[in-house]
Amino acid sequence: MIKKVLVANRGEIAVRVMRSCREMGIRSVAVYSDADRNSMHVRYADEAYRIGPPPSRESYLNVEAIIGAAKSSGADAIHPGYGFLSENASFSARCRQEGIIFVGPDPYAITTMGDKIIARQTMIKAGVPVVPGTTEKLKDEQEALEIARQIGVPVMIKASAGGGGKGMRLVKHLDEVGSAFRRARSEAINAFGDDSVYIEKYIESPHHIEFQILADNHGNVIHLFERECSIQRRHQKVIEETPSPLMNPELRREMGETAVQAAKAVNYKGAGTIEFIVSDNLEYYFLEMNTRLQVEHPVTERVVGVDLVKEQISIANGNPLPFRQEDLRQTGHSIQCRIYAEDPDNNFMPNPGIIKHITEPHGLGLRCDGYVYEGYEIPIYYDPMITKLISWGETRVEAIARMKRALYEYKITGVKTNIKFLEKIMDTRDFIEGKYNTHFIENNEAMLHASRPCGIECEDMAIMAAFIDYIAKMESIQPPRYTDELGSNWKDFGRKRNVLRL
Amino acid sequence: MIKKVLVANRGEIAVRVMRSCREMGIRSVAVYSDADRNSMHVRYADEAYRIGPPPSRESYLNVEAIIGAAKSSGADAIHPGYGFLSENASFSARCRQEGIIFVGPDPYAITTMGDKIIARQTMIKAGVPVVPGTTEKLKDEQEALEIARQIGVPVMIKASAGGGGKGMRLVKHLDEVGSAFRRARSEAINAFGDDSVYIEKYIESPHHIEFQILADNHGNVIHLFERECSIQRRHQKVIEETPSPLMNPELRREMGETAVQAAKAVNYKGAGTIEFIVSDNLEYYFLEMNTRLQVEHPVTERVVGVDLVKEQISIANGNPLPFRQEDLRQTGHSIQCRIYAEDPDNNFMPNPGIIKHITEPHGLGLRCDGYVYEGYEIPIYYDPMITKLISWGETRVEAIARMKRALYEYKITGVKTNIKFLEKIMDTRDFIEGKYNTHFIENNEAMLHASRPCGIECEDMAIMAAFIDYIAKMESIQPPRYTDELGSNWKDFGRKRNVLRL
Amino acid sequence: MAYEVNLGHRSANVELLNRAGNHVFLDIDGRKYDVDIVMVENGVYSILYNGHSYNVELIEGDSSKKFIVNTFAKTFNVEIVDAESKYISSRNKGLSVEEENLVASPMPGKIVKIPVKAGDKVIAGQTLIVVEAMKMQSEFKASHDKTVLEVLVKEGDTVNAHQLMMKLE
Amino acid sequence: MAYEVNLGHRSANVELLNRAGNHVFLDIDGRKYDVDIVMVENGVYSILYNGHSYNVELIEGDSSKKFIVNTFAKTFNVEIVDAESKYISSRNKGLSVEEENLVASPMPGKIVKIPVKAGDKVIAGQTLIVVEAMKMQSEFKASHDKTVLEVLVKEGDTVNAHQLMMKLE
Repeated sequence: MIKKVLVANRGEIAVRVMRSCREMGIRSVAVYSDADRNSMHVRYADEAYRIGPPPSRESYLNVEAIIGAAKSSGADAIHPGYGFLSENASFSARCRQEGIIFVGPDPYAITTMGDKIIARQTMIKAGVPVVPGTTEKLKDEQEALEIARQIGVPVMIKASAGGGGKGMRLVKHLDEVGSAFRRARSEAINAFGDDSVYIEKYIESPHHIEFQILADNHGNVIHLFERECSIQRRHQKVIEETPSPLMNPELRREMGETAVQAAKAVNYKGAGTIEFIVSDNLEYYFLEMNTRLQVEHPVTERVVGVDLVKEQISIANGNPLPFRQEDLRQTGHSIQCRIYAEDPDNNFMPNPGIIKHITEPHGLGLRCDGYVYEGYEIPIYYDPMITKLISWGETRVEAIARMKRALYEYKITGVKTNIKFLEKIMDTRDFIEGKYNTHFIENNEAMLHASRPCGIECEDMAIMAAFIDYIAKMESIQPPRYTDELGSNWKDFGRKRNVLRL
Repeated sequence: MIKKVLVANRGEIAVRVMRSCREMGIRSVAVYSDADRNSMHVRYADEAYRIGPPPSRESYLNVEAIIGAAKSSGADAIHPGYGFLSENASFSARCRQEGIIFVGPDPYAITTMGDKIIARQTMIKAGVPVVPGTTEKLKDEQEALEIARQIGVPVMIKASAGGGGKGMRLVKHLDEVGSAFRRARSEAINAFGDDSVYIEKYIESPHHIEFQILADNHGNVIHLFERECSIQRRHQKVIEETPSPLMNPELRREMGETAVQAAKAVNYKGAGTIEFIVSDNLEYYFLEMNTRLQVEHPVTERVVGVDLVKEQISIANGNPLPFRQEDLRQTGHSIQCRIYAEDPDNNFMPNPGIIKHITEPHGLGLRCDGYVYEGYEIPIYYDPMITKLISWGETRVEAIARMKRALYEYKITGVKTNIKFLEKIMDTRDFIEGKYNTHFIENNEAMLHASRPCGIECEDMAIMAAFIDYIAKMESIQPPRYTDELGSNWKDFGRKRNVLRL
Repeated sequence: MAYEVNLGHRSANVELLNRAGNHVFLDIDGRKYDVDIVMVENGVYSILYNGHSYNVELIEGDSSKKFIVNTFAKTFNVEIVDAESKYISSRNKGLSVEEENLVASPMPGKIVKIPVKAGDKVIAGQTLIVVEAMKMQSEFKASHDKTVLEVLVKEGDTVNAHQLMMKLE
Repeated sequence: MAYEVNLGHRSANVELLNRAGNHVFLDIDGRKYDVDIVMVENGVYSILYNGHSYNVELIEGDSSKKFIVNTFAKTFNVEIVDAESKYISSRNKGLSVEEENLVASPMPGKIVKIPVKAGDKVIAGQTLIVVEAMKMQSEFKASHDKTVLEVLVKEGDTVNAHQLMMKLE
């Protein structure tokens, strides 16, 4: 039985894991870099150990330091959260060697799913549909044409060494295959010094839909339905929801079964996610498997009524799953918004800094998983996500209305955030109608970057507040008395200013 | 269609009602006394109107001022919350006269249920069980004995004019009826100048269980299951939960049907609650009906998945109920703790004051309905309840574990609260086992008032923090420079102190 | 330099031995502590000691030397006794008014009733003053037979926490 | 006395006409406002005007006269122009360095790369400096053909928001 868990992570996910530990009566151990001494996970944990300087590779990726902290604290288990070492097979193996339970799958599952080509081959063997095409280098134009004919246009010809759109050619008609192949190859050799190209079916309006699965050590594998994750900026998810507006019961059952099959193919254990790409006409293909907890796991927790971290720990303890597939239901609708410290009007540039003031939303149907607090300085070294806001409603319409209410209540000063950007997404017709795919943000650029109207009265209120603040300060200018300073504290100072003395 | 709602209340319930209004796209209007200018409901509302000086009878009970604010703002409807004017039949009537929708029942239902004797008679007529006994004055010993024999011992003989335990006599055997009757009567005449006494069945281990009902204007009445409210101090509820640990499906169905009957008997409309007293062997009797929203409504919202304020407004709009009895289910378990600004170690004496620092709990399965914020001064004029903390779990065990976690996370300095007292309730065996009745707090006095152990290391940490704070202050004593003072603000000041310069 | 620090009824001897940034080395009643202590929010200290993460919240009391301190388990009154306090306390010896002769309200509230006046003789248990806060009335009673020396408030007044309302002798 | 207050590109004339506690009577560009304004939390103002409840949050900028102000709809930069600022601004006339010649980081971060040095001639679009924050690199490029006058940071340095990193001419 696990009695003490070291959480090899930081930020909201570290706090979230520790919360479940506390509810289970398990002691939690934080590890922290020098940039995180004041971070919430250090304050929240029962124990805390320093593991190195700010850069991740010297701290949160520092296997020796983390194993050392686990040994010093006598932790039975390590929960890796997401990111950092969570999908590192050798870390999983190392924990096992050291006699520490790794809360996650074994190295085999991580390795297999971590390599795109091996994962694809494994899935094909297991009967899981993958995006039609090749993974090997195309021999010549003739082979390209043959395969394009097999899988049907549109197709994409891609450089094997590629990235960033270079060496990529979209083909809409078969008679374009030849020239596209030649051009892709010449671009590839110029850009990467390697002329290998391959061919893949092109999904025109791709939806990103994933299935949560849980697998125990006794051969039981179940899924906890889907999450719709198509709203992305720079390939990073911004909003997730469940149920997916695209889904129907038949497809859900089928994709769920496929997800379970995929997990079984790698003898998976723990919580994991099968990501699919789905076309407008509901063809779905395996994309990848995330062998860890997802950032967006809370929407599943809310709608299915299961604490996924507790289930992870229970599985790690060797317990069988406490429910069967037929025990699970989706109730209502849940949406998650990721709140980033970034400037949406400036290409989403990260905006670390000091939180001057924060008011988080509360009330019926809301969950707020964050880690920042007033006076906290968000470090420059890590992810810009500061909070996940999760709403629930009896219906999707209510979940959206509640999310809008929550975003309205959420006030933060000191750093720029994407809160107003998220509010605008909630007001976008395509989102409201649930008709969107991964092109949503680019398709709605104009609307999402329009600034809201602030009429003359609204402007005057802004002027007034600043003016009155300035006047009040001017009139109180006098060297504070010695005793005042001694007796005052932060909050008293605030209090004195509650009533303006103009 | 209601477009603007005036909320004739303050504190957490005013904010809670406004939250649902915002989700429905309805504008909200706050009213406030002079003691509440800085209160959260004034900040949260779209509009706000002053209605008088601090004492309730000059502000929140001031019908003219409230109707005036409704007219000035053009509100279509008034939501009374709980307390204040919520069960005032003439206020309900007055709203109707003024053409303003009162979000609550009509004056007839309020009046009928507001008078104990009329309510009892109405319930008897409707076939709803009431506590056996008389309400009229007993003629003589003979009548007392007869009735005692009919309803069976134990019985209580009570002074009609009574209160505070005076003129009350418990009778456990029939042969004690005569002497008890004589002594109760003589105590009554001495204490109240009125020797009327009546007789009532005595419930030895009473449980306080209530049923939430909803009734529309089209004759549909449903119940949303029970709430267990037996944990009380000074006749005020402290902790509520649903489902009740005492309940079984058969009793739930039967009591639910009885509750619907009770509501139908007064032609009820809106949300209401039927309170029952239930004995250990599951005999139940009508106690009273609350013709308004209850403080503890959130546990029902969580387990049934319904927003009761939205339903109230929908009913007020004349809509039929959107679900039938058979559509409703209880999912999981929910517990509410009321956080009071009071001193549990000093007879629960209220403790108003300034909130110096507050950290509210967050995360999976929690809801926090409060209204205070850092720097806010809780006024001396109103209720000491500052927050309602609601936990949900798949099981009762999980809901308790989560509540303990939430109470651990809840930090508040500046006023005394009952948080540690609530934590101790969560650790009490009778509570954990779900075996408790309204005597719970007195039965567990010793355990609930024991102070927790803080060993020598824990004490030393307290000493250390104070000592270091003092030293840091001493060493920074120097009249702050003019420019510093100008440039500094509250949060910066805090920030400077983040790193101790000793 | 060693300080005397009072925690409830305990009096501890505290000495700062060394310090470097957040790292503080001190001696409390002979126990040596090597801790990492940071004020993370105003009045909220995070202390790491031997791997353990402690959170301590404090509010300054009437003077800069008095604190109300919350640990996870308990709330304490803490007072730092420095040279100045010792001097004041030695000067005040024999002069101090007995606490039971001072009637103060533990919480803010409104004076509802004062059934006595200056010069009245009162007996133990007799109600001296009634204060209302948050719809609850609290009666303050004489602990022994006394004489009312001075009434400092009147009915209808609002009082702050710890405000002196009446003197007895 | 009237003040000039700049809100973004708008310049408003503001005069305080009267005041009594939280009640303030003022004139903004000829519009008269009779409001109840309270700072409810530090930097958070609640304004009641004509029954409407406004919430405005502000942070002080580089000086006590500059603010970042959040309203429900929008964020503004606000500056109070008083006699002192006017004097300074008149004195500085003709002396001010053009903003496009100053390269500052909009956010805190770490200097990853400086591919130029003092004295270098750079052309429009050429990368001057690369700053990393939160796993994302931002390149700062020359807007016109310029000469690097001075480089104030070096690779590996961390910079604060708005810190000047390079001067051009």
